[in-house]
Amino acid sequence: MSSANVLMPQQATILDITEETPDIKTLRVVGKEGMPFDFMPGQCAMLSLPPVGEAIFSITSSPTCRECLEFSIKDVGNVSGALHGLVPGQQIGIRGPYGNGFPVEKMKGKDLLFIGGGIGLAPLRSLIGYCFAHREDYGQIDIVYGARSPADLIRKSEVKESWAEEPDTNVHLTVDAEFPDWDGNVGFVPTYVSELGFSPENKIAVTCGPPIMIKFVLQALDKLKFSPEQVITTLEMRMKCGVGKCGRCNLGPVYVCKDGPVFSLDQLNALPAEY
Amino acid sequence: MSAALNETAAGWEPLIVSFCCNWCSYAGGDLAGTSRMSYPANVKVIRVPCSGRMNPLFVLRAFQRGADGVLVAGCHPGDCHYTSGNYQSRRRLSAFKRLVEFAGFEPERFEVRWISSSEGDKFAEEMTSMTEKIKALGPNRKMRDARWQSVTSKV
Amino acid sequence: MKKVIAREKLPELWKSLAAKGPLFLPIQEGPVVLFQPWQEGAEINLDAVNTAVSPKDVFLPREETYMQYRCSGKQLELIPAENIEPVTAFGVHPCDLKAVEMLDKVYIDQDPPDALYKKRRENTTVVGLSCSEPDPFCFCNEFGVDPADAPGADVMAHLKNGSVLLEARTDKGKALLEQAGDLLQDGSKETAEVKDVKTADFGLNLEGLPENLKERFEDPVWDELYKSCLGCGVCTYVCPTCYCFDVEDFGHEGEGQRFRCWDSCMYGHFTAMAGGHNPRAGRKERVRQRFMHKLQYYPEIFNEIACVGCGRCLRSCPVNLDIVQAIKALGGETVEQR
Amino acid sequence: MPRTGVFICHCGSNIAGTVDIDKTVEASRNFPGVVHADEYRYLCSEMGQDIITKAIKENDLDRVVVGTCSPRMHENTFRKAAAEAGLNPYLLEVANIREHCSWVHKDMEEATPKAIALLRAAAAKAALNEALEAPRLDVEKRALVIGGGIAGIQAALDIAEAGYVVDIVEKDPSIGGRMAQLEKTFPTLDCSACILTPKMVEAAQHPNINLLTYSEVDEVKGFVGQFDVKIKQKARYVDPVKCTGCGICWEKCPSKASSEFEMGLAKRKSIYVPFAQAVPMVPVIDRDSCLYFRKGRCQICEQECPPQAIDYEQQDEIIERRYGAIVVATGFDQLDPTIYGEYGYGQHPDILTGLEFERIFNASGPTGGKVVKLSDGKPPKKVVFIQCIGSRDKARGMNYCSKICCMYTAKQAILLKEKVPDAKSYVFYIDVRTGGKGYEEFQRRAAEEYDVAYMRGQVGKIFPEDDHLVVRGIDSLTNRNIEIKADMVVLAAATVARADAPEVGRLVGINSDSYHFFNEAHPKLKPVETHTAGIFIAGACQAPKDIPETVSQASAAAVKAIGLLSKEKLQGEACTAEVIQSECSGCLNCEAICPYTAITPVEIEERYKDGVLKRTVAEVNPALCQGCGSCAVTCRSGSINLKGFSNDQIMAEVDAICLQR
Amino acid sequence: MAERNIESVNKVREAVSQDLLGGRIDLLLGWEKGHYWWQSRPLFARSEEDLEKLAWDSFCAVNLSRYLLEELKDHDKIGVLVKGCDARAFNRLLQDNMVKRDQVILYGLPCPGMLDYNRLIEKAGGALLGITEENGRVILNIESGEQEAQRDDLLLDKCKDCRYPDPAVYDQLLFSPQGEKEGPERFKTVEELEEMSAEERFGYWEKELSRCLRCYACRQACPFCSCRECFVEQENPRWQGRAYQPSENFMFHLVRAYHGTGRCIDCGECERSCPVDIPLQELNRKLIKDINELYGDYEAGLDAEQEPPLLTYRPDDPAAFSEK
Repeated sequence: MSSANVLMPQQATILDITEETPDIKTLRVVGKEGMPFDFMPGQCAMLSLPPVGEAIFSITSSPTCRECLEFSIKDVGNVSGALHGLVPGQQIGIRGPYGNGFPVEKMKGKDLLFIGGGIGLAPLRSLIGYCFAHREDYGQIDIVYGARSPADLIRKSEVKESWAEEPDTNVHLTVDAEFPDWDGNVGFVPTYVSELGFSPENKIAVTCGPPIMIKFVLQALDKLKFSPEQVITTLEMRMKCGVGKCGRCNLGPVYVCKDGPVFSLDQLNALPAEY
Repeated sequence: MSAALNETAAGWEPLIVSFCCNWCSYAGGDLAGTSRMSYPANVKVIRVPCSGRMNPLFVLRAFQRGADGVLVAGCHPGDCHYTSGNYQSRRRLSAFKRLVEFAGFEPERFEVRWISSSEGDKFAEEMTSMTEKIKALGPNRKMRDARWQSVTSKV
Repeated sequence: MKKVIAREKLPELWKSLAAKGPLFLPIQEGPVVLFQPWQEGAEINLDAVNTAVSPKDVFLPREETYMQYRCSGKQLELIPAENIEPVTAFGVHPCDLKAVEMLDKVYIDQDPPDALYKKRRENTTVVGLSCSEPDPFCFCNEFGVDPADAPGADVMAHLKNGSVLLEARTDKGKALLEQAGDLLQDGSKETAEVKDVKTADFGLNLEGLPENLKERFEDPVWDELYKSCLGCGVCTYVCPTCYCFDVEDFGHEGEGQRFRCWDSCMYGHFTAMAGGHNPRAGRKERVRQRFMHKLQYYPEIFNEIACVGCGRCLRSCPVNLDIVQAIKALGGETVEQR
Repeated sequence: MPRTGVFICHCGSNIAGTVDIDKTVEASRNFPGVVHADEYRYLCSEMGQDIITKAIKENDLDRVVVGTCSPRMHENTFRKAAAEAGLNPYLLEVANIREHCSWVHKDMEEATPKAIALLRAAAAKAALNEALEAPRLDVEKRALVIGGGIAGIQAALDIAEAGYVVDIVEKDPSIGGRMAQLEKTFPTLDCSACILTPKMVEAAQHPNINLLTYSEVDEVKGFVGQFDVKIKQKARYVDPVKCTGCGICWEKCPSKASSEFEMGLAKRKSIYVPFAQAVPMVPVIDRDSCLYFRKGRCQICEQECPPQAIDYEQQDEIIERRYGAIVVATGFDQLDPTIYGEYGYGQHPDILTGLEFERIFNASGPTGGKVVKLSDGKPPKKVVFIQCIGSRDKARGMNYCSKICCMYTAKQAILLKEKVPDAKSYVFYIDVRTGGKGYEEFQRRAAEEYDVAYMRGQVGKIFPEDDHLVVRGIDSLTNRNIEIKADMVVLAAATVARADAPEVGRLVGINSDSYHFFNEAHPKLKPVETHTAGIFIAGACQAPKDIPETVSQASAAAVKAIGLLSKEKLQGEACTAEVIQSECSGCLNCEAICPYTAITPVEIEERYKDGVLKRTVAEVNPALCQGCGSCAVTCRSGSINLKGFSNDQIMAEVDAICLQR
Repeated sequence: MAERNIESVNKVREAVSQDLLGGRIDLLLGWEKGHYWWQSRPLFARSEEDLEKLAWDSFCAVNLSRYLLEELKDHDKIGVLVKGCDARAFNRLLQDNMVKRDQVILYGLPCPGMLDYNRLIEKAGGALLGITEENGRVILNIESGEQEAQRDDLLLDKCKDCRYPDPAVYDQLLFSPQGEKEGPERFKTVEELEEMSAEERFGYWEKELSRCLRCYACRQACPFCSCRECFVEQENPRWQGRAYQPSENFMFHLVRAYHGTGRCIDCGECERSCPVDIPLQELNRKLIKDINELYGDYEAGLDAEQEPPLLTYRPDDPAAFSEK
């Protein structure tokens, strides 16, 4: 229906809420009739809770999950804070999907290196799930995931248990400092990536996390001789419309909501660094 | 109860929001209660620590949301629990009162009174007289957000 | 179809048009002229070349409620609440109409279309008005706008001595003239007294500017140009080609509404993220964004500079930091010589 | 979303009689965030509190709203109950549906919707409540008494006896105050000095008391338990350690000035002790009249002083000390009746005020205790006393009654008769007020046994004629004009606040009434407390009082101070202001208006471009902040907010109240 | 062309160039000409070449002091050309702790009042080519020749009743003072509005404020609006909604004015900056007038040492409400 107002959300319901970390919760959301919409990994959706408002979040569940959409949300503002306070059964508004998503076609046949930090795992998780579901299309999968502390790692059991069990898959966890009962690696994600020393050959690296982590991961990958075309990341910006009109999220002529949020490093290098 | 109905019907009842300082006027209100004095239920009190806490923006918000009158009550000059709060609010609220009147509000819509903790009678009298004055003036439309009104009419 | 109406008969025409739906036209509001809905007794000013704020309001209202919500317990009801009726915009000058066409590209042509804008646009009959005298601030000539003609108008109006010539260009336009019935007289033999309207000549060289600016995001020009900017939103709000908006809710936990309203890229909060990070944190970044958007980003996508030379920013910027300043600075004149 | 529980109290029928409890509970269930609603007959009872604690635990409530009596009544009770369930007590809000609702509105139809509105507002506010912690503050175990009159002396002695160190600050060279100026005291006629001086000496010798005479309080900062006080000890030009009080200096001193102690009726030397029993018996040099200071020569006192205690180089000294409690006992002044021209005060030496007449009786006074006219040294035979000079005079002076004049006039009339047996006294009065033990009997004695003629009426004019004073008045009972040819007129001038009372009030941070008498915190129940915690008042600085009343009030103030000093820690204010420094522009308007000097500038560093920028912002000391919130109003950007009464909480209350019309 | 008054520009340039080129100041805030002869815009001069552009004519209305807020982050010492109102603005910033006196050198320019282009056009009645000024008169060059007018009739609104055209604070005064003025009509409009009934007044303001675009030019141009975050943008609480409802218009404008109580220096930059000509200064002047009436004469910005009226009180202050 072309005459539908793109800003108009549809009704959705929260199935349940899990506390991931002290400031991150995962919401499982379902539409009026099952899935609110189809989407690809890396795409986002606007969640709204009047009268607090609307905010955009990346979808963390895999498109292959047909039961619901999942959002891992960090409490940083009014909308995210309000969403944190909800209880199962609460209805909210949802619209989307927005953005380009990860280039899953281009990634076919490649080895994949996922590098995530903290809440940055959210969009990666969607892609990782997708790749597992289409396991035959992709080669070796390495997942490097880190956070400040063990308590700040999200989807811990899934990452540790299910992902690590997948064929041809290695999971490398790290935290910033020593913690009791933590027997994994200790150190920042970029350092760990360097230490693990991945070969760029036939590989695509996808990274998502706090800006400062991304900055150093990109440096680390560069040292490992990954070319910019081989590195993919996603951006976060303030957005109101999601459809490239409200004017907030552009990097030069490119609108992150519409043309992003997924960019390869070479694409990003060609754009004004206004993020 | 529909606000819209209330206002068109003959029995329109005004809403008066009163901000009372904790130490004098709110206590004066308590005394009015313990003395079983009576005043109209149109008045609803919000407790603030001091009349010096009274931000004029609260008054404007009340008008936006449908208050027909706003009454700020504090300790008599010299009696402020915090020494100078009411002296400060006297200046602020005097300037502000003149400003809202300049904007076209009737002087009765926004009032300030000094009511001590021992003046239960004065509390009741002021609340009554404020209500009567506002009743005489009729509903306040100025600055009332029409959108909020459409919302409240359905509550 | 051409019709003529005596100038003194215009009020009757407006009244009859207004009876059928909202009629927007330049109205003298105290010291300024604004494009506003006609009301009995309104003081229409067709002689003002430029309204203080552009008529984009007609198509992209400064405030537009599109949803209502009701909550009760865990239930949330979301109800579309658009209210778009047929309107007439009378007296839109060529520059402003050209600007609307630029908005069309963003709001209609670019996928997905904005249904609210599109509907309004389709529901609006535009009566264009040729310019007979330029305002000192006008410089539409620089952008190839013909002050005598607004090609996109449904009806083109020309002020003549004592009368107004109305020429229908589209079916919507014809319908409008037909509706007016006896108020209009046949004008098939009339011709517009086309004047050669010369607007200010700043000697701008726009050729290749967008392409040239592509590499100038980090240009030192920006370090100087922004300095006088006060950080207000005058330029964006008066500008006919600015179209940014915000979305906000109004109401309480029980019910309320959601609306969109104009916003400005000149405001710090425009891009501030919930966590506190702001990609365009300073005035420099914001000034650059605005001018780059007009001169590079928009042209990059839509192949034309997003300025029509209406001159509103020249008139209204409190510190005269207008697009001509910017173009000149970027075009290798004043600032670059430092 | 919070998880709020609403509890509504019937208060027997006090609330339930006018508020439909069921309806109210039902309505509460629909408030945003409310997950539980309940009611009970008496919520403040043990059982009632149990209901709250249980519900908090069972329903995992994180906010509580109680619809009960005034928060001034039971807020603490319910906060404690909430705390018992492990909830921070400040997450509880009270909706006052009794005093502000059920008791003042006539029926259910009126009171029920209002109760719902008040509850809705409380729930809206509670949703934004934050867990708060009241600071625990230290108590400095030392008290300051300002004023060394009988009130100050008594308070200091009591506090000292309880084992705490007390400093008395007295602005005159000696303690003693007004009582030292009196001859005898009513109604027992015991000698004022005889009962006062032992107390003065006791105070001076008490190991826990420090006398800081000829000193003034310069600055008071801080708050209850920790007042930081600067005391200016004025230079005496006499070393108190060396001085033996022998008196040679003032004997030899060649220059004189008018004696303050003698109300200007006599002279004293430039180096002097104000009166013979002064404590400490250390003289001061009055720079204004001293020849050495005026003209640079003389120095006789220095030459004559046996222990060489004179020190012209002495400077004012600032003593800085911390006190846990302060008792203000600064006493009173007598109104200067010059403003009433008709009484001719100041025009004739035989027109005196009551206090001046008091000195005439005194053996060490200007006449050596002989009751004589100052004009000719002859004993007065006819003395007219006029009451209420400036008191109870709406039109021209104070509305209040000076309280002591009726009694001291009776006393002076009796004393006069005893000293000058053939003297006749006339008293013009409005009313004779003799409330007090033995007072009425005393006054009757004056009238009946001492032949004092009481005339209800007013005096219109006094003027000298020949060798006497003509007093013209009206007897208001008979409406007759009266004219008395008197030898002497005594004006019972009003008891007024000290001239520097407003300044003292400002310094210590207590307020006063329109006559500048300091205000007690509550006229009935907190007569010695002030609105500023830790500061107490005693004596005539609060209102006119006689000696017994003053002494009892002083002891009461002392008890309050002792109670405070005996505490290990004090609970500070939890609802204090807080600065959001990233938004604060550093204009410091908040600092300017803060009555507690709780706000100070502080420099912070912020990232700017590639470097760091230093800038000034405001900072609140939560121990000093008393939570008035005036700063939050002064701050235009809302960068300073008051916890517990924050901008968004009050706005939420407004929104909620306006929802329910 | 407008008479550029070469002599006075040179005098200004002479005064500042020594300091700028000698390194006593790092930046000079002045004016340069804009596209049109009737526009003078801010100049940020750092070199001799920059100083060539310096303008000082009858169109230097922009209040430069406000730029100090940003520029002092990047410069140690700044020179500012200050008219009467600019100097009061500087004092305002000083009182708000936004600047330090020793960071700034003020070059005082006694101000004859700035001209209003719209008034000039109106007077000319058609195309206006330029003006020349002499002795309080303005000669308008119009197509058909010349037309003469009194300068006072052509002033900007903000300058019409200026009482203090001379800088109240400066390090160097560049011309001889104009002297204090009466400003007899300063409160005329306020008084006219006061005469109206409450209904009429409300109608007046509702109409005037309905034009508000929420562009915040009034705020951004204002020397008393120095908050880092305006109440308008605050999220918790949301004092100000973004909608263009009459209620929100009043909220913004009443609060903006109220925040200037005892602080507004009456420079009129708010009104001059307003693209839709809302008479904002009347709201400010109402508060000035009332504060003067209630709490004694106070001219914000004249004396940085004098306590602003809302930051102090007297126990015997009068009130605008009954205190019985």
